[in-house]
Amino acid sequence: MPILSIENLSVRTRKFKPASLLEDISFVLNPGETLAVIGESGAGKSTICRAILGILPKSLEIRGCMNYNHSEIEISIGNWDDDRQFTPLRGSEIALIFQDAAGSMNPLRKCGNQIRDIMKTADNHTSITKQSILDFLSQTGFREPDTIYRSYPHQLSGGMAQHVALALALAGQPKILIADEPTSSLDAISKQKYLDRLAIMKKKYDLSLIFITHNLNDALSLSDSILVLYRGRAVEFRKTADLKTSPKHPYTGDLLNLLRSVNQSRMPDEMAENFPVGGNHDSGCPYCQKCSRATALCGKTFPPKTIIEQPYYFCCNYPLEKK
Amino acid sequence: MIPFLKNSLIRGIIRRLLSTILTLWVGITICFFIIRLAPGDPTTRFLTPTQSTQTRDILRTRFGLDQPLPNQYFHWLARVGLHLDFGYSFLSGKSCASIMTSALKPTAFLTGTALIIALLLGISTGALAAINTGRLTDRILRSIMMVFLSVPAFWLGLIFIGFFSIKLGWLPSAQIRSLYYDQLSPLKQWLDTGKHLILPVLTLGLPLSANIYKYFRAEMINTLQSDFILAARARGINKSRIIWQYGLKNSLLPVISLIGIVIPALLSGALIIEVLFALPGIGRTMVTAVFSRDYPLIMAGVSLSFLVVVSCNLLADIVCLVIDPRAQNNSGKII
Amino acid sequence: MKISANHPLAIGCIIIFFIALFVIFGPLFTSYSQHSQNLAISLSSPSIQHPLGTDYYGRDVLTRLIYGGRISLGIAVFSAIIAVLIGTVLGLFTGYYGGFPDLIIMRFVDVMLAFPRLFIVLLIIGLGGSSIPALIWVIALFSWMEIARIVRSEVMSLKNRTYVKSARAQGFSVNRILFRHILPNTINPVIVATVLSISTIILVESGLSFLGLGVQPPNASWGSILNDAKIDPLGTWWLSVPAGFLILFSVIGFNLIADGITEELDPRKN
Amino acid sequence: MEQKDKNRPILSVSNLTIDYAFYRVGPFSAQHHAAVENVSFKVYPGDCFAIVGESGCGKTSILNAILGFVRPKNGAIFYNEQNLLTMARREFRLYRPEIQPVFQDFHNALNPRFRIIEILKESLRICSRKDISIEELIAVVGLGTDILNYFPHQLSGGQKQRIVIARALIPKPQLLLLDEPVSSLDITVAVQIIKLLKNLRKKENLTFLLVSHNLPIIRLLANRIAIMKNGHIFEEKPTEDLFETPEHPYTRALVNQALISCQSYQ
Repeated sequence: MPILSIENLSVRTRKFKPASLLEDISFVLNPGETLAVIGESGAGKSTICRAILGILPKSLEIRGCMNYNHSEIEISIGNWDDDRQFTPLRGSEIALIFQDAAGSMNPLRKCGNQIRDIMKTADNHTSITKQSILDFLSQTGFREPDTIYRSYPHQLSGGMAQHVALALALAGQPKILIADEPTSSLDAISKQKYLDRLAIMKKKYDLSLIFITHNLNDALSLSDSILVLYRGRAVEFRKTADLKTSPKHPYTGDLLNLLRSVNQSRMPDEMAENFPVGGNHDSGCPYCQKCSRATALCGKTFPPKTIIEQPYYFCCNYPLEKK
Repeated sequence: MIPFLKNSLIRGIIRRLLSTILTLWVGITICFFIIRLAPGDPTTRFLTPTQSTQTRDILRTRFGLDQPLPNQYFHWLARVGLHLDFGYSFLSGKSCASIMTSALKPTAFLTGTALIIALLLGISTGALAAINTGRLTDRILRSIMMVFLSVPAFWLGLIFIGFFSIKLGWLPSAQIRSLYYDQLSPLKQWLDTGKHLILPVLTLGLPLSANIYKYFRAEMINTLQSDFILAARARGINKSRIIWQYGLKNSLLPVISLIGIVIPALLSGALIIEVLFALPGIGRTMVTAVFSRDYPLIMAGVSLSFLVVVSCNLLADIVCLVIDPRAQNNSGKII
Repeated sequence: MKISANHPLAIGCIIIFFIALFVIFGPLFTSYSQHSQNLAISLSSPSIQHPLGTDYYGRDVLTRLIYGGRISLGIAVFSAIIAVLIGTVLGLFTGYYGGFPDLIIMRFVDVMLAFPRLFIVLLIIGLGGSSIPALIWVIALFSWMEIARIVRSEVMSLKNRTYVKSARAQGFSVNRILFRHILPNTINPVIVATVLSISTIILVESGLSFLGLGVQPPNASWGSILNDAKIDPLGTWWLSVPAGFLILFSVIGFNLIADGITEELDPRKN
Repeated sequence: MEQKDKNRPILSVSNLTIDYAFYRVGPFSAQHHAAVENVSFKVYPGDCFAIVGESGCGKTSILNAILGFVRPKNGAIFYNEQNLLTMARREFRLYRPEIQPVFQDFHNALNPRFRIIEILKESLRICSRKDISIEELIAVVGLGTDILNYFPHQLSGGQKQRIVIARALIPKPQLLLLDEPVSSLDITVAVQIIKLLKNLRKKENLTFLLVSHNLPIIRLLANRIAIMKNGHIFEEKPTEDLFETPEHPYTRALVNQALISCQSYQ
């Protein structure tokens, strides 16, 4: 029984140029597992995590179903405009880590107080002592909880800010953690530290993780299942092990090939290079201009889901065969 | 370096203090030369056309106007700088300092109350509009405030006088106190002054509140759209806490520096209001002094108002420096 | 981007359009000269001959409003243009070159901003004598600072843009970089600031004239017409109300235009 | 100048120290912050020399110093054995066309008010290049003529970066300074640009000085790599040596990171 499932999620802009940010996204998250969402910048990764918590701007039109299914609580959301439905979820059931960690904290409030704000909300406004916050900080792996408690967000280095953001997310004791590109602004060493800490916390607090990234390497090494996005479309949703060995969508295949070449330090093979200029690719498969297998059909309509094994699927008319 | 200078807060304050003194000196110097280089002669007022140039020369010597301009400047600067002595008014012969002190009280009352009212009104309406962006409340407030923002203060005052003083006779239209002020009990004296100040304060405060409204609304919308508010929502912090503790508090900080900025506008406004309502404040004293070319009095008034503006700016800066944790220690990450 | 969808801009333009029509073509519809006095009909209330009554000297108020409007708006527009020119040039060069000159000029801007504007303009005009060119220049000389600041900060961010750096690396001349690559990209905030300064200058000028220090008789401006209404504002409503509304609406008009342009340029909108 | 002696460095930076002063209120209260300290390296003709380090380590400051945008506090930058720092402004201008930059920030690299054709035409005119047409130029970077009438904001990131490269080629440079040329691009596009750069280097006989934080991708292009941290360069080696025998602990960590990600996939 999945803890979270999203069905046919679409996000469109209402006013001005009506455009589609996300189109028909479905995936499930099993308890205790890690789901990686990968895609280029602008593929709609951040939109997904904001949609799950219902914090997208009101000017967007959101359609689809979401089911949150924890042992005691069961929430299904059909009407995304209703803020009240999301209130019980935020922070205490599902927590979100933003890409810009320092920017996601109140610049005028000490980190300790910000943690208190969240603990209070989660614990129904009981008073929280300083000691309990310090304890919590040392439990989440900080060696100097007191310094963290006293400092303002701008006083933290980039890596430390990410760790504090993680602590803020954990403060509500959520069941699901969504991490939106938490490592993209970190250098190699701090990134490794962060990922290690994330893994420890996941185990310690028994979390289910949605890990958003543009780095296929990270996605492959961390996750149990992967959702591949391309320009607002879910092109493939697979178990990580299956995706590694037999990608179905040409985009996934191309990504894996590129990764293999780069890792082996050799130039990748030629790719199709049809550079689209402007234009609206709302109807067809968004990858058709770069795809070596595309035909006229791909440009007209987006291919239907081909289900491999519930709930995993891919969307392509001419899928890659297993090697 | 001297140890206490290492504290970035104290260093910041000292730096601002020095630059404020510099600003003050440059500003007053500019005023001095503008006033003295303007055509016209203050002695003309004391002479009838029949009196000889000799009398004029005597007067000029007495006022110190026969000296070369740089000498006059340094003389004036030394006297003001060392003894805070602004000299004596040409016209009344009283000390400029005492004239200014008595004129300061009505002006301070007027501008202070107007500023407080403008801040209360501006911030509350601004916050209300920002929370309800795009809704009916926002649109109504926007139209009202657009009128307040654009209305010439003196015309608003004229209409107020016409309506509340002349037509309805509810409120006095001129002066700061009634003729029988001295016979009143202390409490009644306060009430009397208050009654006299209602119209001037409203006339000055309403247009100003529109400025503050406009600024605060934009500031708060900006804050409410920033990432940390979104993150706070995602973390489940409830809506009222987000609006008050996160949104309002974070938008209030820039308002402090705004206060420093609106002071010049407030003084300019007070000038017209004082003339219109015949309040014996600095503005009206200045207008009379300008008409009679009373140089020492003009300089005293200009210096005083400039001092007020500059020190308000300084104060606002320091308050920001003390309150805003980001203002200090910008480069040093502690962890 | 549809202009018609932007209400503030549309309403503002309509208001200014009608005021401009009134001021420019008004004289075609009145048969009086703005200066011709007739003491016999001093302060007469509106009638068919004088649609908006007469002032103390029996001059036709409507005619004086038309000619006064030309002066009020003329002063505002010319002052604003001069102020924008000064501010843009100073902001452009200080922003681009930076360093010590920039420091000095920006400190000077701080000093100028600390002057209560009406105070200091009144001082100079009061001592130096009032004429329309003097008003234009003095007001302009105390109005350029905001624009200089805006332009400077724009230029400072633009000069670090990659395209300016690339242009420098390819050996483009400083003039070409400044006037072809930087200036056109600062134009949006400058336009907004210009329109806003027109509206504030209208208020400054009318305030001065109201005090009797601005436009001098026999010329009129909207502010000096209001000065005549001081004694009995509601009793002689034909003196106070139309002139006040004309000032109010022209300021509202320009403010709305500025708001509208800002909204139109808001990156969040697109 | 046209001599291409393989043993004579085209660019030689020695003991470069760059130090930024922040002026707050007056000239008395400057705060200093050293971005680059005592950095030396040599780039030989035909090389692709890469400086790798995390953001804020001072690598971009070196490029800015070479381009004359920042005045270093100390040190010398020799271009073809001429010291760029001591020469007169007029003389420096003669060298400008020979060193061209390509920046990371392609969103702002093209003036938003001009069409692509106008941007390229202007550069062609200023650099007085008459021997090449715009069509030929954009063909070099693998674009079609249909792109010329668009404004920069209508193009994708990869297309913009190609236009930027085309523009950098206009003054016939000897040395191309590449500041994170692909790190804001998605990997599929990034690899295409790397490919383009590699081909260009051969075809146009260019020398590259490259700056980046992404070791795996840089490996595809660079033949020498210098590792930089906190303003210092502490290891400089041919690419393959660096991957085989990293010496400094920081280098080892960086290389391990790259290798770990390899293993996770294989």
